[in-house]
Amino acid sequence: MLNTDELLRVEDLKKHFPIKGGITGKKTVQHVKAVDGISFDVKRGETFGIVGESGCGKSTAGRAILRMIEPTDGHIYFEGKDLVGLNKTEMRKMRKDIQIIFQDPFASLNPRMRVFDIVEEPLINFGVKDAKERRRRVEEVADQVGLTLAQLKRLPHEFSGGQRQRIGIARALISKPKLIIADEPVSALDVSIQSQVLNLMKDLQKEFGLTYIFISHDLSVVKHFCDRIGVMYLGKMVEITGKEKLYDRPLHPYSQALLSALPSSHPLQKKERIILTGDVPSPVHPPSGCSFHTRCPARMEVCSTIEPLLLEAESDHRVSCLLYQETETRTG
Amino acid sequence: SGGGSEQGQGNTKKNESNPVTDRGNEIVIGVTAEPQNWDPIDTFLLDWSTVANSVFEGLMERTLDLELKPGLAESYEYLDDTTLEFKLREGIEFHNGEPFNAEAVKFSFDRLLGEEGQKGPQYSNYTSIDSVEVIDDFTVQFKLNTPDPVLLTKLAGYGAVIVPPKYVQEEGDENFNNNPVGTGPFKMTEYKRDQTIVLEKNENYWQEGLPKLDKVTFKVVPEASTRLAELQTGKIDIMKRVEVAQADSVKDSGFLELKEVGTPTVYALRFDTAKAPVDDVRVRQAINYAIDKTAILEEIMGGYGMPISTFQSELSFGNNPDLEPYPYDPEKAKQLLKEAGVAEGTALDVYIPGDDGNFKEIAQAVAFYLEEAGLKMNINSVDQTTLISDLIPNAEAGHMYRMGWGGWTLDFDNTAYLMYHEGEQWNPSFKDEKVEELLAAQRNTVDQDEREAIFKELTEVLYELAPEVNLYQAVDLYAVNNRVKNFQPPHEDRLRLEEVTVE
Amino acid sequence: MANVQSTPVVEKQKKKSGAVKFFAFIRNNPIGVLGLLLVALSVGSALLAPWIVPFGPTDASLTARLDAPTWQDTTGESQYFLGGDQLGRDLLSRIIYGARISLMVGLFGVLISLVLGTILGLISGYFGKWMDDFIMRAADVQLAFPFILFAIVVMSVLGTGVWKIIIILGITYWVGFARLIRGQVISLKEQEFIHAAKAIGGTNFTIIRKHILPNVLSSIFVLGTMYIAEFILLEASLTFLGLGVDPTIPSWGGMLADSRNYITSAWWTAVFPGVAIMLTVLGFNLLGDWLRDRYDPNLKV
Amino acid sequence: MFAYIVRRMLHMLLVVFVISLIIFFSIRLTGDPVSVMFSTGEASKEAIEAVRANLGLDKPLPVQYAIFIKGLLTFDFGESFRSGMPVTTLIMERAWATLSLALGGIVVAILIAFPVGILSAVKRGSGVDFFGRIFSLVGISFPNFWLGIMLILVFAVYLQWLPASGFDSFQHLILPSITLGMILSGILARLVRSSMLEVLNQQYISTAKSKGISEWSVIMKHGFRNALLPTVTFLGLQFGSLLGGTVIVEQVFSWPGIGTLIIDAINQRDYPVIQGGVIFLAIIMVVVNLLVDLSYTLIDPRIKTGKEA
Amino acid sequence: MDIKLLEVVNLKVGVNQDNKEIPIVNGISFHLNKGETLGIVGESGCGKSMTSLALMGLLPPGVDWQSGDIILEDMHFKNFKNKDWRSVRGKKISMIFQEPMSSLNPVYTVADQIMEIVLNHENVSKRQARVRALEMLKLVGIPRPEQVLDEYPHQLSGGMRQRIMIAIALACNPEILIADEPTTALDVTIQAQILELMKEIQEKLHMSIVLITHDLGVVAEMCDRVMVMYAGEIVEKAKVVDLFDSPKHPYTQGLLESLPDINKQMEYLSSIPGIVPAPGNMPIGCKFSPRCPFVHDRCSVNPPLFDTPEGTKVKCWLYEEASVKKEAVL
Ligand SMILES: Nc1ncnc2c1ncn2[C@@H]1O[C@H](COP(=O)(O)OP(=O)(O)OP(=O)(O)O)[C@@H](O)[C@H]1O
Ligand SMILES: Nc1ncnc2c1ncn2[C@@H]1O[C@H](COP(=O)(O)OP(=O)(O)OP(=O)(O)O)[C@@H](O)[C@H]1O
Ligand SMILES: [Mg+2]
Ligand SMILES: [Mg+2]
Ligand code: NI
Repeated sequence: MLNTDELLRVEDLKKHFPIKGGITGKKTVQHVKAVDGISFDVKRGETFGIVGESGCGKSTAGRAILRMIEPTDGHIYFEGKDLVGLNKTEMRKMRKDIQIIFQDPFASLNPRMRVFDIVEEPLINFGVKDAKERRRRVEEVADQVGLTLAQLKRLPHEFSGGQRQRIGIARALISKPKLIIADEPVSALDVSIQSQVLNLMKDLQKEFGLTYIFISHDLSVVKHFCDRIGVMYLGKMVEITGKEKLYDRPLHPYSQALLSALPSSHPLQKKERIILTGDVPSPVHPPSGCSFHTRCPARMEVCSTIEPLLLEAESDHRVSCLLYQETETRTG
Repeated sequence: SGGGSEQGQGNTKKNESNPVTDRGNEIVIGVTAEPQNWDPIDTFLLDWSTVANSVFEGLMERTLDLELKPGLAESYEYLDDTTLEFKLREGIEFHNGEPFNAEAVKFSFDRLLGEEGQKGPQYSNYTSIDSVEVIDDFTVQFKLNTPDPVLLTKLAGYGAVIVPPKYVQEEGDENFNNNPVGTGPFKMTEYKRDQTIVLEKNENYWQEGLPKLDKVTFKVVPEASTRLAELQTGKIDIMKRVEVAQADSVKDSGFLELKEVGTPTVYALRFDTAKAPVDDVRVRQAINYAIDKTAILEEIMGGYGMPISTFQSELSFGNNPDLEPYPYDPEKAKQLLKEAGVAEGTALDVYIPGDDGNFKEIAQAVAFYLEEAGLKMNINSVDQTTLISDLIPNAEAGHMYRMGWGGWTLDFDNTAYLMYHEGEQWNPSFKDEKVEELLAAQRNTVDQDEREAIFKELTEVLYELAPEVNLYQAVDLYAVNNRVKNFQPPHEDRLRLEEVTVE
Repeated sequence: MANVQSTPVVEKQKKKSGAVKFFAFIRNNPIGVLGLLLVALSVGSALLAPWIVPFGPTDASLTARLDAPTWQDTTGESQYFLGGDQLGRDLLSRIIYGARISLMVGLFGVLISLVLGTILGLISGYFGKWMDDFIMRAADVQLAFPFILFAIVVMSVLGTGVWKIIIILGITYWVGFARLIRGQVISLKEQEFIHAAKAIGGTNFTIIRKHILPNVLSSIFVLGTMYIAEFILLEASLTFLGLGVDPTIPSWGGMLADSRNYITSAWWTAVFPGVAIMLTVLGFNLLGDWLRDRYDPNLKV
Repeated sequence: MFAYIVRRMLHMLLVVFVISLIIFFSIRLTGDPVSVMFSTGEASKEAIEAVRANLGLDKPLPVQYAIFIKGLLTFDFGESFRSGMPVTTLIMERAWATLSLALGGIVVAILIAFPVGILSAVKRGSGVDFFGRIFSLVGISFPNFWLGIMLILVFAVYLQWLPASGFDSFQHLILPSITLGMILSGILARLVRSSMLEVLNQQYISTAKSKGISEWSVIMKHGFRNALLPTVTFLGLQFGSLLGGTVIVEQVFSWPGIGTLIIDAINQRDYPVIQGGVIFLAIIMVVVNLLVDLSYTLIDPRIKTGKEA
Repeated sequence: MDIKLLEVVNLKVGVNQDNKEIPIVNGISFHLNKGETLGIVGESGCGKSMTSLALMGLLPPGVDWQSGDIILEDMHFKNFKNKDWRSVRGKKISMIFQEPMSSLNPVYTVADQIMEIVLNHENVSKRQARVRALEMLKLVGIPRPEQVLDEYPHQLSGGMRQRIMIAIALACNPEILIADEPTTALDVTIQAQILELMKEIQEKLHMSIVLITHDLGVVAEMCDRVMVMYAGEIVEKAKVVDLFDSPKHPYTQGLLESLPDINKQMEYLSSIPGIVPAPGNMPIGCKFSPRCPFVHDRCSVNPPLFDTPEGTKVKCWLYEEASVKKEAVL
C-alpha cells in the first residue's frame, strides 16, 4: 500500500478561513473556503505543478501542507507520516525536510538581516550548534545558488530581484530538505531573470534529487518546469495529469479556457479563443454544484446541482467534470 | 540689592487711564473659588464667607476690626454659666419677605444641631448648645450643656447665621443650596457655579442707608496671573488674593491700589518631634536660630507678613506680645547642634504642599539657611490634600512639614488644643505633660483673665520646646481699582461691602 | 507578472571629501540638523553643567532677588547674564542645570513606557486572541483614566520626586507604544519573511526577537523621540499643578510654574525657562519628525 | 452593523466597569476626604469621625462599592461631599462649557493644521514645507499653561482685544481655544501632511490628473478626501481626551469645565464627584470613538463596519 | 495608412542629483501613426512608464523633462504650461494604468469618476454627462451598467475596474490611448477579456494605442509595431512580425529565447546573464554590452540606431555594415 515512490500524499485537504462576526465578534459567521478538499500525491524527484487563477487557493494549499496555516481538515502524509497529527515542536522539526520559496523576493527576506544570517538561520533553528560548521554550509550553499562570499555580508535591499530569489532558494536549501514548495518563485521576475532562476532550480533538483511542488499562474512556465500538473479552481482541484496530456488534451472546460487564453507566442499564430465571461466567484459563496458552472461554456443543466468528483477519466488523468462522469452513479 | 524689584518700585506710578469707564453703581470682585453650596451649615470654606457674609447675618457679628458686637440681636446676657439670652431686633425681613423673629432663630439652630446639620462640618462647633428656646417673638434663650468660653465668637461664625424657616422648609434643601436667602445687605440674584455670583442691593435692609452699592458681582478666576490680567484690564474692580509676586505690578499701576491686612492665619514648619534628630529640643531650637526669618519676610514675602513667636497671630486671644521670635544666630545654632551631637550634613526631610508658590520659595530659603548651619534639607513637594489628610496625621510627613492654621475663633484654645493635645488628628507626635496640664486648665474656666494668664505660661513653655519654626502671620493682599471707595479689606476673608461706594 | 518595485536610484558612490558630504547632509536634511543641534545643546548642558555654569544653581542670595539680566540692568549691580530668580539665584545656571531634570524625565520616562509598551504590544500583536483582547482593553482603561488623577494616586501611595514622575509617565504612556507596535506587528505578521521564518523552523520567540523586533525598532525610536518632548512638557504641567519635583532642584517646569506671577514684574524669570523648554522640545520633535520621514514614513502620529 | 454596535457597547460596559473598580479603590488610597474638609475649619477627632459616619465612609469598602455601583446603574453618582449637590447636576452644568472648549480647540486646530499640512505635503521639500513643519512643531513645544498666560498677556492685557477669562460669550472662547488648538494643531498638521503624502502617491491621483482636471481639484477632491480618514480617527480620539484633558487650560482661563470639576474634587477628595466625573468622561470617550468608527462609513465607502473581522 | 499623429523627438527624462543629470529615459525618438497600436516592451525599470508619463506631462516630482520634444498636431509639449497640459490630458491623450485595484478613487462612485472627465472637457450638463457615463459602461461591456454606475470601486472585481478605467479614458474620445501594462495585474482569463475589448474598441473608435508591457505574448497579440527598450534607450524598433521572426538586437533575441514556449519542450531555457543596470550606474558605451554574448571592442561606444534592410531599426554595432543609412544621433 505504501508506495515508496510517493513522497507526499494530500488527502481531502481543507482550509476554511473563518469570518468573524456576531455580537461578541467571536462567533464565526461565514467561511472563506480557500481550499476545499483537494487530494493529490507527489512522487519523489518529480515536480508537481499547481496552476490556477489568483485567489483559487494555490498558496493556501502550499502553506497548509507545511502547516504554516493549520488545515481545517484532511491529511498530509509525508513519507507515510501524517503531518496533521504532529504537535508544534514535531512539526517544527519536520520543516527541515519540507521547505518553501516565496513569490515576492522583496517581502520574503527580512530587510534588516544580512544575507549570511538569513541563510544561516535554519541551521540555528534546526540545532546545528557549531558555528564553523554553519559557516561552511552557508558558504557551500551560497556557491551552489551562485552568490559570492562578498555578497553574503550585504543586506537584501542591495540585491536585484533575481539575486534575492537566489537567497531565498539558498535559505530553503540549506537544511537539505526533501521537498520544496515553490510558491510562484518567478512571477515577480523579469523574463530574462526568470529563466536564470528556473534553470538554477532545475540544476539543484538534479544535484540533490529534490522534489518540488511548483505553484504558478503562468501556464507556459508550468509546462516548461513541471512533470505533473494540478489545475485549481475556487479551492478545488479540477484536473490532475501529466503535462503532455494536459497541454495536448485538456479535459476540463476550465483548463481548456485557461490554455486558450494564453497570448500566442507569435503574431501570425492566431488562436481560436475561448473567452470566459464574468469573474471568478467569491470563495465565501461558491456556486452550487460544479463551482465552474457559472462561467462554463459547456455547462449542462445538472452542473448547477451535482458536484463532480475528481475521477480518473483516462489512465493517469483525473478530472472533476460531469462531462466525463456518469451522473446516475453519483445521484444514487 | 534687587535690581528688578527696585526698578519696579521706582515710585513712578504709570499714568494709565482707568480702563473701567461704563460700570455704574456696581463693582466686580475677582475671587479664587466659590464654595459650590451656599447652605451655611454645609460649609467650612473661607470662600463661602467672602460672598455669603453679605447675604446672611448671625445674632452676633464681628466688625472689620474683629470686635464682637450684636448683629441681628439687639443685646445679649448670660443668665448663668449655661444660659444665654438674646433680645432680637424687630422689623427685619428676609430677602423673600419672611419676617425675622425668635422662631427663625430657633429653626436655624434646630436645623444646625439636628439631623441635617450633623451631616455637615459646622455642627461640631456648636455642640455645647443643648437647645434654643423661644421666650417671646423677639427673645430667645440658649441652653448650654457645658460652659463655652468662645460661644459668642462662634455665634458670629458661619454655621450660626439665621435662615428663613418657611423658605427652607417649602423650597427644599437643594434649592436653598443654590438660592440662598438671608437678612444681609445684599441678596443673591444669580449664581452660575464656578463662574459668577451676582448680589443685588437689599432695598429693605435694616440698617438705614445701606448698602450703598446697587450690585456686586463675584467672578471666579482661580489662576492668579489671570486674575491680575482681569484687574489690569478693568474687568474686575477688586482682586482678592494678590500674590506677593504681583504686588509690584499692582503698585506700579496708575489706577490700582494695593491693600494689605493681617489675618489670623499663621504659617510654620512643624517638627515631627518623634523623629531623630528633631526629637531633641536643642536641635529644634538650633533650627529656629539658624533661619533668618526677618530676611525671608522682607525679601521673599516682600514684607507682606508679620513675625510670630508662637503658633498664633497677634489677633489671637492668648498671643504673648512679650515673646520675641527666635533671633537669627547662626553661631548659636551651630553650637546647639554640636551639643546635640548632630553630624554635619545630616539630612532632614521637609514636606510642603506643591501648589503654594510662596512657600516653595520660603522652603528653599530655609534650606539655604540650614545648609549654612550644616544641615541638609530635602524638600518634598506633595499634593496639599495628601499632606493634610494623610501624611501629617500618619506621621509620614518627614522631619518637618508646612502647617498653616486659620485660627478663625481668634482664641488660642482652638489652635493649641488641636496642635498639642495628644492624639489629635494633626498632632501625630508632640507630647508634653506641662502643656497638657495647661491646656486642660484653660478649658475649665470662662474667666478670660485667668485664661490669659494660663496662655501666657503656655506660650512660654511652647516657645522653649519649639515644636515648630514659627515663620509668619499671613497678610492678605487686595488690589482695588481707584474708583472703589471705602473698601476696607477684612482680616478673615469676610468681605463687608455695605459701606463701599464707587466714584 | 512582474510587479517588481523599481530599483531606487543609487548614485555611484564616489569618494567625496568629508566637508562636502557634511554640507550636503545639512542642505538635504535641514530639519534633522536643526533638531540635532537643539538636542545636542540641551544634552550638552545637562552633561557639562557643573563645568559651564557661571554660578551655583542653588546659591541663593536674597539681595540679588529678581535682578535683571546684565544687559537690561540699569542699576549696574546685577551680575547674572539672564537675571536672577525669586531667591536671587542665577537663572542661566539654573537653566543649564535644569536640562538634567527635563532630560532625565524625558529619557527614563520614555525608557519605561517603551519597554513596557513594546513587550505588551509585541505580545498583543503577535499572539492575538485573548491576550490581545486583554491588553487592548487594559489600554482602553488606561486611556480613559485621567492622567492627573493617576499621578495623584501614585504620588500619594509612593510619595513624590523625580523618579515618581518618571514612573507615572512610564506607566501611563505604555499605551502609545503598545498600540503602535501592535499595529505594526499585525501587519508584519502577514509579511512573507515572517512566514518564511516560521517555515524554516523558527520558534515564536526567535521570530519575535530576530524578525519582528528589529523591524519595529525604528518606529519605536521615532515615537520615543516624540514622547521625550511630550514628557518634558508634562513634567512642567505637573509642576504647574503642584506635583513637581523638589523645588531646590532646578527644573524648567518648576522655574516656569513658580515664575508665572512675576511675568509682569520680572519677565525674564518666566521667559528664559520657557524658551529653554521650547527649544529642547522643538529639538526632539524635529529630530523625531526627521527620523520618521527617513525611516518610517508610514508612521501615523 | 447592529451586531457591531452592540459589541462595541459591551466593550464599553466592560471598560467602564473596570474603571469604576479602579477609580473607586484607588482614590481611597489617597487620603481622607473628611480631614480635608476640616483642614481650614478646625475640628476635633470625634467630630471628624462623626462626619465620616454621616458620609457613609465608615462602612466596609465592598459595601460602599456596592452602593456606588447600584447608583451607577441608574446614572446616579451620589451627592458631592463638598457641596451636597447631586453629582449628575454638577457634571451636566459643565458639560456645555467643556464641549464648547473641546470643539473650539478642534476648530482652531483644523483651521491651522489643514492648510499647513496640505500645503506642506503638496509642496514637499520646499520652503513652504520647511516653515510649515517648523511652525506646527513650535506649536507643540510650549507648556500649555505658559502659552495660555502669554496669550492673556498679549491679547488681553496689552492689546486688550479679548477677555482674559470667563465663560460668557464667543469672545471668551477664543483664547482658550487657541491655546488648546495650537497644541493639537501641531500634531494634526503632521498627520495631515503624512496622510496627504501617502494619498498623493496613490495611483488614483495619477488617474485624476490624467483626466486633465485642475491641480487644486486633484488635491482637494481626490487627495484630501482620502486623507481625511486617519485625520478623523485622530480627531475623534482627541475629542474624547480633550473633554477631560483640558484641566490646565481651564485653570488658566477660569473655564468652568469638567476637568476643573474633577481636579477640584480630587483636591478635596470629593469621592462621588471624582467617581462620577471620571466615569462620565470614560463613557463619553468610548461613545465618541464609536461614533468616529461609524462616521467612517460616511467618509469611506469601503468600510463596512459590520463586516469587520 | 501611415499618418503620423504623434512624434517624440529625442526625449530625455531624468533626475537631478547633486547637480548631475541622471537619465532615466535617454534620448528616445519615435512616432505614432493614426489608428495603429505601438508596443513598448522592456524589462522592469527600463523607463517604459516614464516615457508614457512624459507623454501625459505627469512625470513624478523629482523627475524632470530634460530635453527633447513631443509633438502632437501643431502642439509642442515642451513649451506646455499647466493649462495646456490640462487641455490635452483626457481629451487628446488618455491613459490607463497597471493597477486597476488602485487607479480608481475609492471614495467616489463609478458615475462620479466618469462624469468628472466629461464635465471637465465638455460643456455639458450633469445629466448629459451621466448619460455619457452609462454609454461608456455599455461600450466597455459592463454587465448591469445602470447599477454599476452608482457603485463604488471596491464593490467591483479587478477586471471590471480595468474596464471602468478604459471607460474613463475613452469618455472624451481621445485620439491616443496610452495603456501602461493594462493587464499585468489581471488573471489570464481576464487578461484575454480586456485585450479583446481593447481591440474591439480600437476598431470602433479608430484611435491609436501605445501599449506598454513586459509580456511579449501580449505584444504579439496586439501590436502593429514594437519598440524594445533597454536601460532608458530604444534598442530595436520593428514591425511586430519582423521582431518575432528575426529579432536583431542581441537583447531582443535573448528575451525571446528566454521565454518558455508552450509549443516546445526543452530541458533548459536560454537566459541572459546578469541584471538590468540601474540609472546612475550605467555601463559606458552600449548599455547592454556587459550582458551581451557578442560583445566586442566597438561596444565601448554607444551605437546609434542602424536601419536594417528589413526596415527594422536596431541599436547595435553588429548592424553597422548592413545598415542602409544611419539615423541621426544627437
Ligand atoms: N488569512 C486569510 N484569511 C482569510 N482569507 C484568506 C486568508 N488567506 C487567503 N485567504 C483567501 O483565500 C483565498 C485563496 O487565497 P490564496 O492566497 O491561497 O490564493 P492564490 O491562489 O495563492 O492566489 P494568488 O495567485 O493571488 O497568489 C482567497 O480568496 C483569499 O482571499
Ligand atoms: N519618482 C521617481 N524618482 C526617481 N526615479 C524614479 C522615479 N520613478 C521611477 N524612477 C526610476 O526610473 C526608472 C524607470 O522607471 P519606469 O517606471 O519607467 O520603469 P518601467 O519600465 O515602467 O518598469 P516596470 O515594468 O517595473 O513598470 C527606474 O529605474 C526607476 O527606479
Ligand atoms: Mg498565492
Ligand atoms: Mg511601469
Ligand atoms: Ni506576469
